[in-house]
Amino acid sequence: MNVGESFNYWVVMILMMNGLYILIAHGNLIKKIIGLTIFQTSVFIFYISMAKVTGAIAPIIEQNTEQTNLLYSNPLPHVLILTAIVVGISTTALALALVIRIKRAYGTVEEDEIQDMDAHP
Amino acid sequence: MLVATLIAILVVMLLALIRAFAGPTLYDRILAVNLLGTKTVMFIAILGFLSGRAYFLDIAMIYALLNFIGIIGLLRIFEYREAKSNNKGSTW
Amino acid sequence: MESYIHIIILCFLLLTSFAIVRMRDLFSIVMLMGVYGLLSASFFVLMDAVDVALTEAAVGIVISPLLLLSTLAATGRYEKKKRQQPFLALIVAVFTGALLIYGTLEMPPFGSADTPANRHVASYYINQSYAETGIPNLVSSVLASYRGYDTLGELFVIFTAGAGVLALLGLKIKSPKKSRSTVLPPSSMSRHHILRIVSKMLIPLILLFGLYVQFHGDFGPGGGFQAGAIFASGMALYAMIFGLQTTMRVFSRAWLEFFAAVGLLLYGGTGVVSILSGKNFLDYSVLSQSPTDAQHLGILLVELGVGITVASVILLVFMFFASHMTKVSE
Amino acid sequence: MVELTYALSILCLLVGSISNLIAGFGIFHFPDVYTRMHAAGITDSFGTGLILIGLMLQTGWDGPIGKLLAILIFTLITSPTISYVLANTALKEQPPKTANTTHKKTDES
Repeated sequence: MNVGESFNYWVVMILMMNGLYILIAHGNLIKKIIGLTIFQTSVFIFYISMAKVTGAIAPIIEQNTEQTNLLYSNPLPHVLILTAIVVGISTTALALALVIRIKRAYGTVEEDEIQDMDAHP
Repeated sequence: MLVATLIAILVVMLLALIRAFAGPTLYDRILAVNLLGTKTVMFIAILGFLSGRAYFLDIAMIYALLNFIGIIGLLRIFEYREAKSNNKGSTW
Repeated sequence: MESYIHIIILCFLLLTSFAIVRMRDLFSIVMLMGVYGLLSASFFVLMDAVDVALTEAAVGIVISPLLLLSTLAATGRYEKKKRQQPFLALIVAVFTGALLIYGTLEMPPFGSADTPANRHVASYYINQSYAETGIPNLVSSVLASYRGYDTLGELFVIFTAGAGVLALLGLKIKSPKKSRSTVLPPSSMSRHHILRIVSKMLIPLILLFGLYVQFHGDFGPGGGFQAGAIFASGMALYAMIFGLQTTMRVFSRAWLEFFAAVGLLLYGGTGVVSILSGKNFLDYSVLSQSPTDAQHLGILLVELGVGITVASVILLVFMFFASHMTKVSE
Repeated sequence: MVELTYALSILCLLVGSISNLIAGFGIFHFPDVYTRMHAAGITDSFGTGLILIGLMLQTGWDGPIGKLLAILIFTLITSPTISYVLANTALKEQPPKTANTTHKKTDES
């Protein structure tokens, strides 16, 4: 089995699990958001990897060329991920705004301290 | 020759990446990130050259500019931190 | 040789992500997030996704680290050590990862042309859309024409997220002084004269490049999302060097809120025009006599709407985070 | 003439690659921030410039020479500026290390 055939997918899965690990194991809310961002980016890499066709060029039609039968990569995942990146940063900004509010209300951004405060008000 | 240059740039990127991980100070890291940024610009320019697609150069150009903004942003926050520790406050 | 470069970049990405897991200094982690954005953008270039690479560059290198850093200024730099060792999390992550990797064994090999993802609608786009819309950049035409509803929905999400940030951080950004002659308090970056002059030279170029990406997006890599993100990055540089107050003389909060709505209304309005002319929502064929001209005009308007909304929402969010930092320091 | 240009571009690329490698080695090997900055700052601008000039020589006049020139100018402006601001900021927080001082434990956890 050729390693190059699914190396991308393995890397995506490992990145995703790194994100998941940060999300579960770390108590700091900002670190959790960073974990979420890593998770998100791994999904982007997954989609873009699926769109790649070996020997193809970017999906911009070449007008002044004599070559026919140019191969183009699949444009649809590019469209989906293009919008997903900007939506991702907006939702990250929303999450960070929530963290700032939590800091203002509780004085900390560590998960277990917040839970302690909720348990013993 | 272009491929050899590409390999040299990838090696430099690896070295800069190691420096960015190792630190030890924040300034080392910023220096490494900056080097990595300029090397990425080179990398993409040469890559566009190898594949003969001129629009890669558009991307390389915007990377050069965005890299500058990113580094200035990092440094700006340090200045802010410093101003805060001097209790002077800071104005944006 | 060329088919192995992306493997090297992916290995760099893996190294970066492991370093991020290990570190506790959040400032360094944010810096590595910038590296992560840069490397994933390079990977997108290698995968021929040039439009995605432009967006990821602006968002991953500039905007995401800036927002994270402004939050860090409010919340503190170091992560505290957890009391117990998170073995359970490690087991969960390794187990899930093993299952997912087992799943990838059934995936079609990387780069093959006849996978399910590449067979259905994509071949239609590649073969037909240039004849139907006359726009060489397939990503632009699919984004704004074939999947116009989808993009409208995404734009609503961005707008709503911006409104949410405004609601959560409901501070007043201090409005600039009325009289022009008032000497503004200098930003602490302003003592670097070299930096000021270089930025004065570069900022117009960045904004110009943003406009180029916006309007050249039909023919080369570009479009509304990329242009919005690049434009907002340029203005963020201006705010960092010359101070938030000075920036708000150019783009005040009210104007930015107005523009965020205007972009969305431009997009929706294009759809309403086509309804009023008796066609479906966002059917551009009513805009002109010849079908390709109509598609051109429709895509131009829609991309413009996207660009305006994205730029103003990102800039607004950035300004709120920045002014929050100022408030904390007082 | 064409061969001369080609040979010149090969030379530029070669020297550029070597100076890039020197920058990488310097940033990897040198002991503190200022020496690293010294290694990276000079060779970085030099190597980048040479590689871009080598690429320009290979494209010729009908290639995308304007864009390469723009990248060259941007890099030559931004890279020294960043070095300057970085050194300036670092100098205020942490004095340079000399041969006799021991390296203080810096702001790392």
